[in-house]
Amino acid sequence: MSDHSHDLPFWKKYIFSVDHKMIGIQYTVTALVFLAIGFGMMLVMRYQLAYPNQPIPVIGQFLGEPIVAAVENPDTGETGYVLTGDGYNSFGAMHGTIMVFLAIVPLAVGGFGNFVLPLQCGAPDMAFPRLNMASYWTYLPGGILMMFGFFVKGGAANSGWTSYPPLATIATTGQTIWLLGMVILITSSLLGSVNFIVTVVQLRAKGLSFFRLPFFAWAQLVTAFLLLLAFPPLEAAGVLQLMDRVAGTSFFDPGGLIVSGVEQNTAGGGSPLLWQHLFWFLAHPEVYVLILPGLGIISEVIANNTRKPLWGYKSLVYSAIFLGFMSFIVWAHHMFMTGMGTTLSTFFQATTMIISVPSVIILTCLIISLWGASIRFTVPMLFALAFLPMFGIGGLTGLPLGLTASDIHLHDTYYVIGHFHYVVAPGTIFAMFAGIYYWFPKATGRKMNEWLGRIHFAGSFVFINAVFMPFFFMGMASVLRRQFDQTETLHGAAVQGLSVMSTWGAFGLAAFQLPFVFNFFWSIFAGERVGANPWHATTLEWSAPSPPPHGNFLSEPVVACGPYEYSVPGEAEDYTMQSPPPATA
Amino acid sequence: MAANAEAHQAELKKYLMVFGALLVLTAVTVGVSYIPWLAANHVLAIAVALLVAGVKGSLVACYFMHLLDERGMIFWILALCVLFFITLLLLPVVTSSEVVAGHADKLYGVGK
Amino acid sequence: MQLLGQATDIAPYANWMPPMLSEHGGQIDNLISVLHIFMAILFVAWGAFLTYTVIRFRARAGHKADYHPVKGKASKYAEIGIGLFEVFLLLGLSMPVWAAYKNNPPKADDRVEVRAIGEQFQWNFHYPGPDGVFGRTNAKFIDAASNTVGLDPDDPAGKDDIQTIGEMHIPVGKPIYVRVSSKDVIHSFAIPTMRVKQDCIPGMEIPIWFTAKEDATTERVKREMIQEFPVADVDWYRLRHHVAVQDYQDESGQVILKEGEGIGLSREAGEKKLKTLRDVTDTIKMQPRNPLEIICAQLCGNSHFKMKAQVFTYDAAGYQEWMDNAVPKEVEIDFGGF
Amino acid sequence: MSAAATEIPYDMEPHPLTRMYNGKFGIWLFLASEIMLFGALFSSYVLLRVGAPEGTWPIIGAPTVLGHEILNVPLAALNTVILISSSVTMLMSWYYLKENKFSRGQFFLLMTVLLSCGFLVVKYFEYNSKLHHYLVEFDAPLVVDGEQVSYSRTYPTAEGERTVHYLHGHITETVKDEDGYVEYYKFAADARKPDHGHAHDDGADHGDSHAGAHPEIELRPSDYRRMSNWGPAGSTFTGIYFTLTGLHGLHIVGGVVVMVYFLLTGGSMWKKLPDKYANRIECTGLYWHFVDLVWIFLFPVLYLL
Ligand code: HEA
Ligand code: HEA
Ligand code: CUA
Ligand SMILES: [Cu+2]
Repeated sequence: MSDHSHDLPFWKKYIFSVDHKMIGIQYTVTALVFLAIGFGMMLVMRYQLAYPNQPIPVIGQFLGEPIVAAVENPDTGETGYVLTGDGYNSFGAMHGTIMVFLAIVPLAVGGFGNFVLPLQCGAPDMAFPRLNMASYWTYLPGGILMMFGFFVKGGAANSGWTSYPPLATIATTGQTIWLLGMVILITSSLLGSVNFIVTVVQLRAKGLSFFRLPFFAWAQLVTAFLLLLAFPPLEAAGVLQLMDRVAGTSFFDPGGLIVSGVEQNTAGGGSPLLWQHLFWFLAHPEVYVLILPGLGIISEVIANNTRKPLWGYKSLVYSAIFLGFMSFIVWAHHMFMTGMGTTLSTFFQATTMIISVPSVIILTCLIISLWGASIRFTVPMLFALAFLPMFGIGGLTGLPLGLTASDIHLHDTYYVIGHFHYVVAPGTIFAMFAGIYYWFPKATGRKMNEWLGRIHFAGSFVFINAVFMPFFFMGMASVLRRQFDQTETLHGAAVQGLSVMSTWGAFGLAAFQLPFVFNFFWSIFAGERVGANPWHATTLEWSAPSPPPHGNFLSEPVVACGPYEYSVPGEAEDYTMQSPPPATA
Repeated sequence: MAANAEAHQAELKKYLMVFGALLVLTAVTVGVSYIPWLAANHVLAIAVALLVAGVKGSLVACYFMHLLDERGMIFWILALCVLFFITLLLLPVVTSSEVVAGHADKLYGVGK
Repeated sequence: MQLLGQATDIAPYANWMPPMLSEHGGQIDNLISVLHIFMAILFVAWGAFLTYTVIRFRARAGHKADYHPVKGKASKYAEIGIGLFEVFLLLGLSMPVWAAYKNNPPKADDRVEVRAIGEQFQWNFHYPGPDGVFGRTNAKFIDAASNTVGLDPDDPAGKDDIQTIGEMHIPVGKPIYVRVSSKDVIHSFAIPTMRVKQDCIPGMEIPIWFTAKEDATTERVKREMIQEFPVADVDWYRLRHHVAVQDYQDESGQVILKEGEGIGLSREAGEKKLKTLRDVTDTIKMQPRNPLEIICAQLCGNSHFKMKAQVFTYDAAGYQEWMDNAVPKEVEIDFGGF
Repeated sequence: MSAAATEIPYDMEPHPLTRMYNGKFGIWLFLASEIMLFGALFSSYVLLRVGAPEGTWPIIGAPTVLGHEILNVPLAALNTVILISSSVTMLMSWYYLKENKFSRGQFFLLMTVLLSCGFLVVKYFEYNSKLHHYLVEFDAPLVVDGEQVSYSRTYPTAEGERTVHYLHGHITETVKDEDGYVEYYKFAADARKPDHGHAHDDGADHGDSHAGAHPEIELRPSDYRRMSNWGPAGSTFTGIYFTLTGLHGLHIVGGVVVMVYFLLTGGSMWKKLPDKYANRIECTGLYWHFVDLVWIFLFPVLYLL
């Protein structure tokens, strides 16, 4: 096969492309759009939370029934649009779903995985390029279908991203759309994960042994296994719930339910807890799917900007594998309050404590990597450095949740919301930003603007803490999650001020994304042109031209050393590439 | 290439033998379910049925899918998968064992 | 094990947590405190290390990175230390607290039993009444107004049963055994001040138990929670669950806020009342309308946030009095045939 | 520009580490995820069954009125044989392709397709008869012309014993009033005795042959508590039966689509890259054997236990 990327018609090159780099970019852009949508929904919700039942300024009128309801201001006679309880729940459920399944996973795995992984393995493409294309083209329709839920009667799914039955079973049509969307998205992920594993295992370049793989590739490999083995149970659960909703079965329905005074005429005999087990069997591994690629990116950026090898590379790898393995046996820590007895809860809180150990090791390795370094404060590095304490906060607050006794007080409060947003927002999202700034030159041949990047970083760092720090205090004060209006309860009203603070934090955070959005698009066309290896990095992707041509490498890469050979004594440069590019390039 | 052809013949024969075994075992499963005393012993019946199914499944996996010849990495991946599979099969135990822990009972009598 | 003493007492929002009014809750608060101190130490130590390294090893002219990894066992010891502390948290605190709480249901002859039944969007309570036996229930007898738990009128045991909506009445100092269940979807029975939480799973009846502290009668708790709010900058919603403990009147002697009156449950009314109050006084003394809320901690529909109920705690005499008044009078039930 | 750099390695020849070419390794990974999919469903099956309220799940030997005795064991046994045979023909197809005998290979592929279609046809008849079979539950015994036609079963429950009255049969006619509401059904009850002994000795599903054993009964909606066919909504058992076999059936359909595609396009690929074509058939075969394997477990679990 020769290089004929230039002869390809537009639609083959940019739309139905089979080139992993194009697919990676498609994933990235689509996921960023979904990220913005998910954030937009949350801004509306945060407005309601700070100013309960006040008309939503500006965009309220565009949201439509049943998300908002029109109310008239008795004093001025103006019509305002306030969020409804159902609208709030729809936005909440869809925020969670979009962020997890349509934004972060596609960005971290579909985007970065696709773009970087084959390059880092020294492969010309993914093992199955057409399957790769199919994966994107199941993801996008799945996502669109999911969003279509807003246009059916009753609005989109509104039973939380966890979709616990029987609430989800008796919910409006949006839930069916949600389930169909999930089944499609899961299929997409499965296609992707098979491709990733085969690529890493079979397509590594000559000399690239497993322990010469960059940590990012390891993280993606473990992630792919999590997707491969944890997603199917949710698919099964989704099929069962679809049957419950569409075919009238009662897998999750014990029978004899009386909804709004009307007895449901079902066969009964099902178990609501079955869903929770199947869901969390997926969803706990899923949270590591959210964080592992992020950890991978952070490791690349840290090694590159400290100009020295990562400390404890092997412990990082073993910890990631152990983390992946353990994540399959902690799921019930989300269910401590379902009435679990002592034996089971003992088991699951013990495994939960055990699983925090590899995370501590990973973080320790990354921090110690800084010792003896020569740290360059590039934009990706700023995000990476901020990631460490932020993930630390998120991870540490997982401990009180993982111990059953303290979980009694904290379960389903904003403490939980605070915990996981610290890991996914200033954690994973920061890692994603780091990755975008870091690999942007590889994808476009141009660098993103440094100063805009710094503004973006500083603003995001301050405001994201303003958004999420109050949540811990709210949680301690027993403000429950998924509350349309927390002032409805005594303890909620007492700390409403924190909620207002969080909302303004969120608006500030939104404002500081503008430099990023501008920078992103502007740099594609007008960013500073840079060569193949602007960061003086060592891993294989930097041996290919920027942007890499069809087939990636100008000559077959042959790897002679480990991934992070920075500042090797006696070398002329402070980096030794795994496979130096041909001199003519 | 004579030896090769012979080997191939043997391979074909092996497949047909496994096929025969599968048919026989199917007959056994069905037949056994008609034995009244066995059928009356619920636990035993389940054990026998699953045992036979297990043997049949292994035959398919080992010979039709050539799992016996796969000593590479996939073997370990499948082992991992089986481990998680077993974890999954523990779900019923996990769900039913303690949640109700003896004290809890049904809210309304079955069928109201 | 009491490491740090009681984290909170009736004092509102010490350690940010709501007042703690149950016997077992102290240990939970204790665990939470220990954990957070541990987390803070770790975070500060790590953070300090991070900051120091980042400053010390910044790139600058003449400074080069060192290829060789740092030697030293500090990190290993730190990791092992964290691991050991987690083991301590687990074995020393969490498991014993949980086990002590969950493994010892109060004896049947020494407890007050209540059934709490969740429903979109209200809490129904069912008491066995003086005879201590719950009457048979059946879905077909459910009536939204008079019989929310579906008591079978033919069952003599149910004759004296008490049903309430949105109100749970309990004595202090005596184990309360709540059997929680649900009519429709999953709810979660949570009393923050008692550190109690239990999901209500339809099709199951799950027991939980707790004991309100001897001195935690509603009356006393309310008194302890009297707070003075500066009217100038307090928001309406901070006050919506409170009532005044004294009269507030303007110069002309007209009462603007009566003792026992709140500022209103809607934003409009509340803000109007606050405005008038600002002319009269700088601070107002208020106490919670009811400090012991039951809230629903599991998403159960569009009014999940409003699904709440009140707990009223009494001393023994008060409880008896409530019970006497609450038991249905014979005449009210038509047993048609008896 | 070297060609080696743009070609995907191990597309045809096995990788030394896994001893598989990419496609085969990929399909095995896919099967691993399928194991988890069906594993979750099996697990749900066990859970639902263990947790089923007394009397709503088949128990071998007990005179149950629901459950495996409503399934047609001989037909399912036939299907088992069909599927196993198709697995073998699939194997043969690959075997002959490897032997370089293209037309024989395609012939056996065609056989596989035909057998799988046979499987689906049998399934269609099975499903169809379930959907036309009804179970009616009453609060009190149903008496017609002085004779009790319903039969009852008593189950121990947490709240004491509970007796349920049943009737099986077919709706022969639905009579509606002017507003389109059902006025009554004409119902042909099966002559099932409550104590008819072992599940299979009446040939299970041949409900039709029993129809008419009782006179047709008129059933008004107010007469019964619940009426449902043996479709998915009928009981948890029929629900899981339809879900499991339905999902399995979808896998069969998917396999058939792929095989038909290869039947149609195999020739041209064979001319260009015979080894690659044989590899594809091998991968398809692996998938197909897996589908067979799932059925091997489904059959006893659903039909016999
Ligand atoms: C990326 C996502 C992610 C990650 C990595 C984690 C990590 C962890 N999570 Fe989290 N979790 C979620 C996402 C995540 N979680 C989500 C989304 C939910 C809610 C779902 C829902 O209900 O909707 C949740 C809910 C959740 C619960 C259920 C709470 C409840 O509902 O009551 C529990 C309970 O055990 C828990 C525990 C943990 C633990 C112990 C870890 C551990 O792995 C953490 C280990 C890490 C550490 C221990 C950090 C180490 C720190 C240091 C070494 C200090 C470093 C300091 C500096 C650098 C300054 N999580
Ligand atoms: C990966 C997961 C993820 C992420 C990233 C986020 C991000 C955020 N979340 Fe989310 N959240 C969830 C997952 C996530 N959330 C889940 C699972 C729930 C539970 C749902 C449920 O209860 O069922 C939840 C619930 C939840 C709640 C609780 C609602 C409730 O209980 O009622 C709140 C409240 O404030 C909240 C806020 C936020 C905010 C302010 C952000 C912000 O951090 C968002 C910041 C976003 C950005 C910084 C994006 C910037 C990027 C762009 C703008 C892209 C630019 C575009 C181009 C270049 C094209 N979230
Ligand atoms: Cu009931 Cu939330
Ligand atoms: Cu978890």
